[in-house]
Amino acid sequence: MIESFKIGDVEFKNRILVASGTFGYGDEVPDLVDISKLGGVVTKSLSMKPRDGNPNPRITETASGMLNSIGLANIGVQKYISDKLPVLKKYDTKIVANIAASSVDEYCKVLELLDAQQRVHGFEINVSCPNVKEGGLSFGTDVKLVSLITKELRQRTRKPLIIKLTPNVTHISEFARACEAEGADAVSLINTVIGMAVNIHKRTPKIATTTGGLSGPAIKPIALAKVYETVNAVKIPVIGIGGIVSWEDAVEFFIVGASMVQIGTANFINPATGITVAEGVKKYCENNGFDDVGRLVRTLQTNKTISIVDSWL
Amino acid sequence: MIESFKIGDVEFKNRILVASGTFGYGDEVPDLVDISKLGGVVTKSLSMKPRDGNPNPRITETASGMLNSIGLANIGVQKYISDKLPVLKKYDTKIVANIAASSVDEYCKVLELLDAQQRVHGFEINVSCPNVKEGGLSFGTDVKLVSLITKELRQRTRKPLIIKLTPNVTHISEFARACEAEGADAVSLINTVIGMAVNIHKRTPKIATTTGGLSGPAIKPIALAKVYETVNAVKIPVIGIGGIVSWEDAVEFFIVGASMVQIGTANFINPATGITVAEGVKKYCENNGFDDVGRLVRTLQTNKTISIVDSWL
Amino acid sequence: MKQEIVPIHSLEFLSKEILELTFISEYLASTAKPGQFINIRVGDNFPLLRRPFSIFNVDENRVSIVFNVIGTGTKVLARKQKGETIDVLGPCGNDFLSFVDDSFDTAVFVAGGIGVAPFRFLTKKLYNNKQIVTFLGGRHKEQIIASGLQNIKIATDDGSQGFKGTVLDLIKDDFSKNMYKRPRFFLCGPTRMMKAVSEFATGIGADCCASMECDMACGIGLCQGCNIEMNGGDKKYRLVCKEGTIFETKNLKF
Amino acid sequence: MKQEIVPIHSLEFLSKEILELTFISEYLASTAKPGQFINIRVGDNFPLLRRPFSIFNVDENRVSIVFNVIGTGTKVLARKQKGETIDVLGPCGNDFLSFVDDSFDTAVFVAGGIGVAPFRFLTKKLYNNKQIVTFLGGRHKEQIIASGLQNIKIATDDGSQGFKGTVLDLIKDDFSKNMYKRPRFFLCGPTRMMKAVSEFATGIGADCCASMECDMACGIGLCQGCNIEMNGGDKKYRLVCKEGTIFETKNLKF
Ligand SMILES: Cc1cc2nc3c(=O)[nH]c(=O)nc-3n(C[C@H](O)[C@H](O)[C@H](O)COP(=O)(O)OP(=O)(O)OC[C@H]3O[C@@H](n4cnc5c(N)ncnc54)[C@H](O)[C@@H]3O)c2cc1C
Ligand SMILES: Cc1cc2nc3c(=O)[nH]c(=O)nc-3n(C[C@H](O)[C@H](O)[C@H](O)COP(=O)(O)OP(=O)(O)OC[C@H]3O[C@@H](n4cnc5c(N)ncnc54)[C@H](O)[C@@H]3O)c2cc1C
Ligand SMILES: Cc1cc2nc3c(=O)[nH]c(=O)nc-3n(C[C@H](O)[C@H](O)[C@H](O)COP(=O)(O)O)c2cc1C
Ligand SMILES: Cc1cc2nc3c(=O)[nH]c(=O)nc-3n(C[C@H](O)[C@H](O)[C@H](O)COP(=O)(O)O)c2cc1C
Ligand code: FES
Ligand code: FES
Repeated sequence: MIESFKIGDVEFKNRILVASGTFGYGDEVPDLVDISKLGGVVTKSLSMKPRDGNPNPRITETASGMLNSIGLANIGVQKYISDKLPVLKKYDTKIVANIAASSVDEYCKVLELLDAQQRVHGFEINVSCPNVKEGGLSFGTDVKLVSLITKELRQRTRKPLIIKLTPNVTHISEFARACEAEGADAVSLINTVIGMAVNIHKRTPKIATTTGGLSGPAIKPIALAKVYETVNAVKIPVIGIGGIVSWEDAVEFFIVGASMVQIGTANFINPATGITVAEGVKKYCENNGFDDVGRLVRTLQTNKTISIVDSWL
Repeated sequence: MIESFKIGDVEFKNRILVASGTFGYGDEVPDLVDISKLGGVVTKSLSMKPRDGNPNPRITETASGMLNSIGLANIGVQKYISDKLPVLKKYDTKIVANIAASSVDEYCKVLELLDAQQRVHGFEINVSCPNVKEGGLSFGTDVKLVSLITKELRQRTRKPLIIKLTPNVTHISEFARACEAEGADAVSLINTVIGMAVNIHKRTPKIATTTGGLSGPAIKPIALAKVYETVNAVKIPVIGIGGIVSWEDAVEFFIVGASMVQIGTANFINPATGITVAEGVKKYCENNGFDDVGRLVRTLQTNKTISIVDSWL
Repeated sequence: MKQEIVPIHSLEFLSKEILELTFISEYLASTAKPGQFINIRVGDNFPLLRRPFSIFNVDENRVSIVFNVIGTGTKVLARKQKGETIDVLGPCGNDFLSFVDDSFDTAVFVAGGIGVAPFRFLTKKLYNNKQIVTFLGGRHKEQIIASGLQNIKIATDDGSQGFKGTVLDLIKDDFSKNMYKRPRFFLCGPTRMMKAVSEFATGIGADCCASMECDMACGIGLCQGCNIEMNGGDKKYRLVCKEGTIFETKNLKF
Repeated sequence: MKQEIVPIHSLEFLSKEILELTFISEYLASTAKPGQFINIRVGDNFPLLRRPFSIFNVDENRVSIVFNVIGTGTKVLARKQKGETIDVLGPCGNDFLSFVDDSFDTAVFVAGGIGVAPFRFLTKKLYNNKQIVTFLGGRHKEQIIASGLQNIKIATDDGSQGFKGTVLDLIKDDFSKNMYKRPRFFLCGPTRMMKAVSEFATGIGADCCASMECDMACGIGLCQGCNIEMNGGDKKYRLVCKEGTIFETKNLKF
């Protein structure tokens, strides 16, 4: 059974990663999870300077999901390099550094610092950050900016470059195409969906920033549809993220066309979800005659008799 | 306690409506629900010709939600006028006719036929329909088309004209502004969110059309955020829809700024949800010193110290 | 049709796999007819949608359903306790007795697996002048629930009870040996089984109706989610929950 | 720290409102310390996130928590049965004993409502040479759980048990009458109560630590959702689940 997958020159031992912001820097739960069994760990988003993050409350539960606005609290790229990377040496898994920034320049600088680190195997770029120049509008909703960021970063690294797309746009495939055109090795999706919840006793938002990012099983159907749209638009690998809590969920993403998947919110419930997902996917492939998980990718059989024009909701 | 609300010249006895496509034409459940206790009934989307709708399977359950692609199965506007409207005479509630079409011209024709009917009190325009001219791209994702539809329909009716917006766009408030500019009396949101689910045994989509519309509690946070964005952009009333199953949910929408709400998927579980919501909202207002439900609208207190630029997720 | 919160009277295993849940409802006990179903809210929050179940039995003010634990909803149901309440909505759908006219002498009941559910109640209520023969199919014997039925013939895939093979094989075998006067078929079970048996029935010139299964969001005609394709006629689709669940199989595009 | 599926030993009402859930775990029984919490997956699918609960008692291989039914998670917990299993993750957070040093003679425990949870276990494990005085506050007597505590003084809002008034009023009253040698305060309960009592403690020059509550997504430092604002120091925020739940109140920006 072949479980591994290559992006650029980097071989991930399996197709299951843990998602940014849901697994710390990889060293938080050594006694609960053997991270060497994961395809890779995507770090919490790293910015140039350390960030305190947003005020409390930062999270709230919703129906089959949760909202968060952590505010990208992180220790900053320098401290990550000095304090965290050395600890991660002992784990046999790939480290994908996720980068967040508030200017194109900052993206470049953070990437350059990390690119020099052997222990960093690749990059995932979080473009769902407010662009300070544009008064806080998200980079990720402007296809020109996403192109520009991809282009600039591509010039600065030969390691796998993955752009993480936001679902909060009309046509996510446009963004994926732009990333492909500028040389990204892969796109990952989805980041969280903008959402909100209200405390009706206090008549205040349930999280301090009013709106936040929705994640968890509630958004799985949305993520699958966005992945479906994207795999029909680009040739580079698509990494599926959103609401995966079981191996069955991951199999859905592979069938639709994701080449890899990431586990996010589920880590909060069962930190070892990635491992049980990897095992379950493997067994499913065995039982269904796939000798490589890759053969499962994009096996979806759709009803060809239904045209788009007819498919009114 | 004032519960009523006026849009244009039409007074709804309370602010709770049942949503299009989730309550048939209003005559399906007379023994289960006293519809005279509802502010109004929004009909299933009506098109010029009867529509058979999509093949089976049309629905599937997801985490705290469901996907549907009914395909706007409906009896057509003429049969609605001849067979359904007369039956509805006996109910003391407002009838909002929801219109779906595949061309601007069809929207106009259906509206004209219905505008002549005294028993039709207002219109809700479903713009989440495929534009046949544009190869099936949804009208609702093109702000120029939404403007055009609003403008054309406004010229043809003096009854309340509500445009129902799709959430599957980057900035829903742009669309609301366009509707306001062209004279819409209100906007309603959200329609369903594009989603998908996969049967991993057959490796087929769980609904025949591959993707469908996600509704139910799972999307409530998304709907609240879209309503919040919209009430901050327009002065016309905003009707909140999405995942309401309890009066508490409705109160969240009112606090955020919705002037009315609609109950959709919840009708499938408890067809009388609208009535219990209306009663609960009333009691909440009584207990909290609001003598008019309208006073509750937009009472949200947000944390003013957090700027947009700072509100990284 | 009513929505009621009703107390659970009992929950019992009828076999290793199949549970009978009995609850108390004067209303349903007095109005429900064989072949109708009720729509149960199994949990407060989870799963979201109701689950439809055929009415298995009615006894005084007690109504029961049978089910096997296959997914999220039945898992929750299986943990209910006597004294708890459940939220039921019904009776829904058409019923066998109003559906068929009197033009038959032998009622041939064919059930696949849990599709046996409506036949006990139907046996009780069927016109007295009719003969009944009941064919039950299942993967193995724990899927066979024969109580309250008449003239029972059983087929299991593994041969653990009765004939070894499909219920269709059993029917063919049986019909080659026995003569039934003016038979009419009543089917309930997996679609594939019903299609096959329906073809057999048509082949011998017998009328055949079937209670169709389909994912349902509402069960009462509101969502239009439960469409079934018709074989010609004025409408392309009909709603299983409201215009069915019982159809003449000849009208269906299986 | 471990994630375990453990069998439920018992579920009992300690008062009309408060339940004690006891389960069997050798591991937790031998490792958990007073003030730590465990994170329970109360249902398979619903609610989504675990719920944190203070460790109430440890007895041989049995560990228990106390809770009152307020929302979705505790509603599900309250319906568990002996013999069922639950999924627990822990022990989480820091503990009172490692947190405080020896520089006090009287341990002043102050609990509001269900905030009493950690004090029984802490009473059992506290250094022998310390005096204990325990102040319990609640809205009414069904919120007061006094078992296993020492030198108990009770305040209820409605006066249905003990002093009528807030626990702070009671403390003030009591401290005006009694002299406690080198008191150190240990607080657990609603934030507002803890803030008020902490101000009193600071006012009399006593050290004061508190176990802070906060919505948590993970309970183990992964999500960064449980931040609490510090009063100066190197970091603006700390994580309640990992760097707490116990903090010196003087370091907190209440
Ligand atoms: C009119 C009507 C009457 C019904 N009467 C009964 C009845 O009397 N007794 C009864 O037990 N059920 C009956 N059903 C089915 C019932 O409503 C539920 O669908 C079924 O019990 C499973 O519900 P669940 O929530 O446990 O499973 P879900 O979690 O909803 O489904 C589990 C998964 O298993 C799949 N699945 C569903 N059924 C099967 C199957 N048979 N084999 C393999 N996979 C399957 C589904 O695709 C789904 O993905 C009836 C359905 C209808 C429409
Ligand atoms: C470290 C830690 C230890 C804890 N220890 C215990 C413990 O030992 N025993 C215990 O019972 N709980 C304890 N809690 C709280 C517990 O985790 C749950 O939050 C609580 O039991 C409610 O969960 P629920 O799912 O029932 O309610 P939810 O459905 O999550 O919440 C119900 C709603 O009620 C509101 N709410 C929450 N608490 C209150 C309140 N007190 N009054 C009014 N409204 C409220 C919430 O805002 C929410 O909207 C602890 C929490 C933490 C962080
Ligand atoms: C608490 C929390 C923090 C997150 N932080 C980040 C982050 O720092 N950078 C990032 O790119 N995505 C972040 N995400 C998004 C996740 O990586 C993931 O894209 C999203 O949660 C959807 O997947 P899920 O449904 O499996 O959680 C965060 C998500 C959560 C819930
Ligand atoms: C089965 C189903 C059918 C629907 N049909 C229509 C429709 O015909 N026209 C329309 O404008 N919206 C339709 N909707 C969308 C709902 O009116 C509503 O906007 C959406 O479901 C979100 O609300 P909810 O979460 O309360 O269901 C339909 C929704 C469902 C679930
Ligand atoms: S299940 Fe909703 S119409 Fe049949
Ligand atoms: S609850 Fe997740 S970090 Fe504390």
